Amino acid sequence: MLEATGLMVFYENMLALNNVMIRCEANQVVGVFGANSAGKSTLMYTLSGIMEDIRKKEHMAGGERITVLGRITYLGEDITGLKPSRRAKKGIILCPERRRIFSESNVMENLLIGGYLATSSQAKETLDYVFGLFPALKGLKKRVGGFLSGGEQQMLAIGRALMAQPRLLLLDEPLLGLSPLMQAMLVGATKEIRDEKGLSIIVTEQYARPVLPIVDYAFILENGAAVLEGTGEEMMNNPDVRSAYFGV
Amino acid sequence: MAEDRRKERLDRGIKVRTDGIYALMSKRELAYLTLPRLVLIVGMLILPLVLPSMYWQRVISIVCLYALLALSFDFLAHFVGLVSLGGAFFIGVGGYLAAILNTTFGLPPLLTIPVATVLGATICTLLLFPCLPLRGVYFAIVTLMYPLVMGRIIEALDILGGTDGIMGVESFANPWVEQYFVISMVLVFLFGVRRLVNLDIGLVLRAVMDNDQAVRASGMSITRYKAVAVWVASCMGCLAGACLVHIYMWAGISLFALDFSILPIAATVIGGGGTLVGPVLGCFILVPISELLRAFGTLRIAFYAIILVAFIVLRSEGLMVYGRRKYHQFERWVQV
Amino acid sequence: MSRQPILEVQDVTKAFGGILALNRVSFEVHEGEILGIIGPNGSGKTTLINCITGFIKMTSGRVFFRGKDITGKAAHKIADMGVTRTFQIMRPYYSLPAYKNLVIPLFSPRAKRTGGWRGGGKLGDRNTVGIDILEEIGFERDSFVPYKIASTLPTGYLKRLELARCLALRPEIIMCDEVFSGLSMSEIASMVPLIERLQMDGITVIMIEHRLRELFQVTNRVMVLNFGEKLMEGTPEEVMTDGKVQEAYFGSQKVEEVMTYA
Amino acid sequence: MDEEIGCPDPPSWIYQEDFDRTLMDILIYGLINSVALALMALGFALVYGISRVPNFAHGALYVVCGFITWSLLCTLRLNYLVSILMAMAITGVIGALIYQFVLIRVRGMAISEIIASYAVGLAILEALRWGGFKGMTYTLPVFVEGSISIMDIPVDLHRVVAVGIGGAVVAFLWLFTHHTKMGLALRGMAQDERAALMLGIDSDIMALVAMTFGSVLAGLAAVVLLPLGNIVVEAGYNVLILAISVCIVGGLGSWMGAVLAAFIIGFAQILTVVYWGAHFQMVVALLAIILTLILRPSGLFGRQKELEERV
Repeated sequence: MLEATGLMVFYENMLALNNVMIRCEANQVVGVFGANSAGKSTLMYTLSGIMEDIRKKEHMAGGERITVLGRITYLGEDITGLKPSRRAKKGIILCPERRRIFSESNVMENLLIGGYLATSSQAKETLDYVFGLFPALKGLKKRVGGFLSGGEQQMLAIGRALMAQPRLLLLDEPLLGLSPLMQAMLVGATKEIRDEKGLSIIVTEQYARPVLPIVDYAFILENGAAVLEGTGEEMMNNPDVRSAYFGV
Repeated sequence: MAEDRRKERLDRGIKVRTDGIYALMSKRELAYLTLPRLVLIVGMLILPLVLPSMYWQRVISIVCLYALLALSFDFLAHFVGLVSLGGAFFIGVGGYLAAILNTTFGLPPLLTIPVATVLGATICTLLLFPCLPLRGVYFAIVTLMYPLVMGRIIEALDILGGTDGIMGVESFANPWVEQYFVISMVLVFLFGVRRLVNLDIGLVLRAVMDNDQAVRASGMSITRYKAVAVWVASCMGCLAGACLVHIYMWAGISLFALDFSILPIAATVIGGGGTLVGPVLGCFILVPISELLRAFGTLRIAFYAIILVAFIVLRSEGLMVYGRRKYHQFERWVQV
Repeated sequence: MSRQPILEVQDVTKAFGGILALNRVSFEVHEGEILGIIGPNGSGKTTLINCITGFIKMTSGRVFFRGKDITGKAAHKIADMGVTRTFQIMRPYYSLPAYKNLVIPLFSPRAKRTGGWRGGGKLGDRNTVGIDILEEIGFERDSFVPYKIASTLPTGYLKRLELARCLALRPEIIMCDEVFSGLSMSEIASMVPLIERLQMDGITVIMIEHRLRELFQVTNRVMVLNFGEKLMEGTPEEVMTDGKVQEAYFGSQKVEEVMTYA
Repeated sequence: MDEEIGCPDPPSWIYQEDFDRTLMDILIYGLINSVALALMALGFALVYGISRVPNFAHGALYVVCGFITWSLLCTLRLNYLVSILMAMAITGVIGALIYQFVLIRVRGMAISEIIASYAVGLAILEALRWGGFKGMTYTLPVFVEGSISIMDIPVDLHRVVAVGIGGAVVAFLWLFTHHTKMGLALRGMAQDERAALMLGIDSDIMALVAMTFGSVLAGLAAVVLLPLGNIVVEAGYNVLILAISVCIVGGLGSWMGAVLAAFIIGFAQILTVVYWGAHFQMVVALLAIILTLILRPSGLFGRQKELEERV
């Protein structure tokens, strides 16, 4: 479904992604694991095209020069260098790190803004689906986003991303800073989304353990390079990986 | 193929060396380090000598006053994080003070200027004190309002000469004194502020700018540091105002005009914010252009604005940012 | 205990736009103690720290530090008394080298009085003192790490830098807001002894944590918050076996499982 | 740039003749003045609220629309309504062009945005002045002749219409930003541009739309308010200052706050005129702004401080 080859991202002379190859098949959950500053967010930004926007802004302000090399193909089409909004239209939706919900709008409005790309019947349908998936949001419809707790915000962020009718959902550290209960709930929801909506999902995490059960294929990033890849089981059985990323 | 190569920016070897202590090792490296400064200092000092007419010499003085304002703006905006649109306020307070001191108390310019600078800066800081907790654009707009209010108050209450202003202010002893005084003031403040921001106290100011929470968590009052910074900045503004009054021999409401707020900022934008030299350079471009355009009569300001827009759009990072990068770094294509 | 607590929090309440983020939370900390605060997201842990340290105004309640009422004082005044905090979202001065990060807190009046961590009441050269503090906290002195620009440092060092900023004030209390989060296993392992060092130095520590296993290594008293209310307080064992905590925090999962990947 | 461009004059749409000094007078003219201020400010508030571009060319667009209407009406002898609509459309296009060719290059750099848009406005206004639009000879006819009396106070019908249009615009804006896809997307973009990008909202196009829309609103304000006075270049500067003041007091980015602020400043001005004299009108307005900000640092309805605090 999505294939990126030879991805290299430079922030000025600093190499943030080094020759990364990543692939996601249809209806798969792909995990990308790595420590902080291993390049997970950079990868997500590059795949979703946000990097193009960052690069443009940096260039205008005379900041560091960002170079993106490599090819990204999506559904057999070359999308390298495409604007983020165009990629979103094709179905690549990023649910960003630290959630970035619209903190001054209420829950309902957040979801409706997310439904910008959807037709009104799609929006209605997805809205019902999101409230079914996260019943907790139902009672909070009128609450302003900034007053939600971390877990509620994350649910809202995922719901908002779903409203945009993704075919490939990118989840950047969805479990960051959440309580165990909330983590388990979100992991369950992620699996449900994949199974019921038939989406492909790429999820990044620092600790692999909570998401590992639902991951079909995993990559491990270290210092910007993909050092290891394999199915979830293969990963689990690799002793180095176990100690470093799974906390076992 | 552009696909597999990228442009790389690297520090010039000489820059890397001169960053260390070895700068004095060779003449070339010494020159690399000091030449830009020497060019600036010498250039500014000989400017009055090479310019042909009294008219252009007067322009130089005005440029320098704007440069002081621009420096004060750049210092506040890029080293303390207070975007102040109140350049005119500083000018006005300094100017009126100098005028009053001169006409009412009969002090000579030699005394009025320093007194107006220090006293004016203190007054400005006190008046701006309640606004210091404001952030970003709100501070900007409030400071924009201050000079307008002052102008209106003077007009409405008909104090300080009302709309006529204060006339008969003593001028500088002669044009040479005037010019060399303002030029040296620009140089003193340029290098002084540069020194200040590189000292550890400058670090604290910069910390106030990008991380005020952490500064508060360290047990320091942000408002106090901001007040100090505003005082330094208004010193420059009030100095410019005091000089201006002595140059024009008149103080009036137009000291509070929007020009004094806007032009220095425009100069900072085209010169490159955060470089300190940039704003000065910007003034040396903008003010003379405005003079050269006088031939166009009323259309002058329109042309002027278009040139300004062109600068901003074509070199949005600012001339000095660009220039400094070119001076310190080189670029090359590398294969990856 | 009959001693006066170093920090006493009484009925702190904070309402955000009609929502109660904190509802009458009270607790005490004694000198030299390490208190853990746990709770699900949105239970008001960070808000509690913000209220105590004066970063936000509480709606009602009082806070006493060594018997002195510090309710409603400005944040910098509270920090000046020695009640310091780290930030969950780290706030180093990214554009500065690590040791210069410490020069800034060393400008504070308190650092001038106390001379910084270990300082003998007189502040030496700020750069040197900064590097000394960094060394104490695990930055290798002879390496280039203390001289690196903060934005290029790995998270583990940034968390230490957060702590170091507090230490520069020679604090009496440090409130750590999730110092373990975002760190790798090995980084956390090296952080634990550091917290113990602080205790040995007589510094009172209040820790907000999600990583229970490591938290329980260093503390023997834990307070649980849920929806802005204090659920319970007790030893780790008591907390882990409490039914209410189970329900609010861990759901149906087994405690052991939670401990491993919290 | 040393020409006197600074201090705004008392707005010309206020009758400064005899004030009957009655409560009704204050109420009615306060209302009219407030609506006028709101109309002037809404365009600015909208553009800033959506694209975070402080459009300092706002005042220029206001005057431009007035002149275009005048030209279409008096030079080309078009129907009044047609000229108004065409003028507003042209103003919108000018706004779009300014965004597309100038502001887009400096997006995200606040100071550059201010200077660039201010310079564009300056260029437009001064070009108009050079083009011969000066003096007192340019006036637009009122929409409806005649006057009615409300509680014994004569109010001419145009002012009544103006209040009606003001109300309609506010109602329309509320519906637009709360119940249309485009309006919601614009609000999303205002809060977090990059998050909006991730959802497929093209920020450049949205900002372009906002700028066009804001320019049309500036034009609307012009055609509604200019018939009450003469079309002069200076109005551009005054409108800009007033629009900024209103937006700041209301809290930047919140156009509902801007409407409320318009009422506060509007009534403050009228009260000052009645009891102190027109001289103090601007002083009071400006002092009101400074005081509001010192007491409520992000404006009356600005981004709530609590939201910022709660990290």
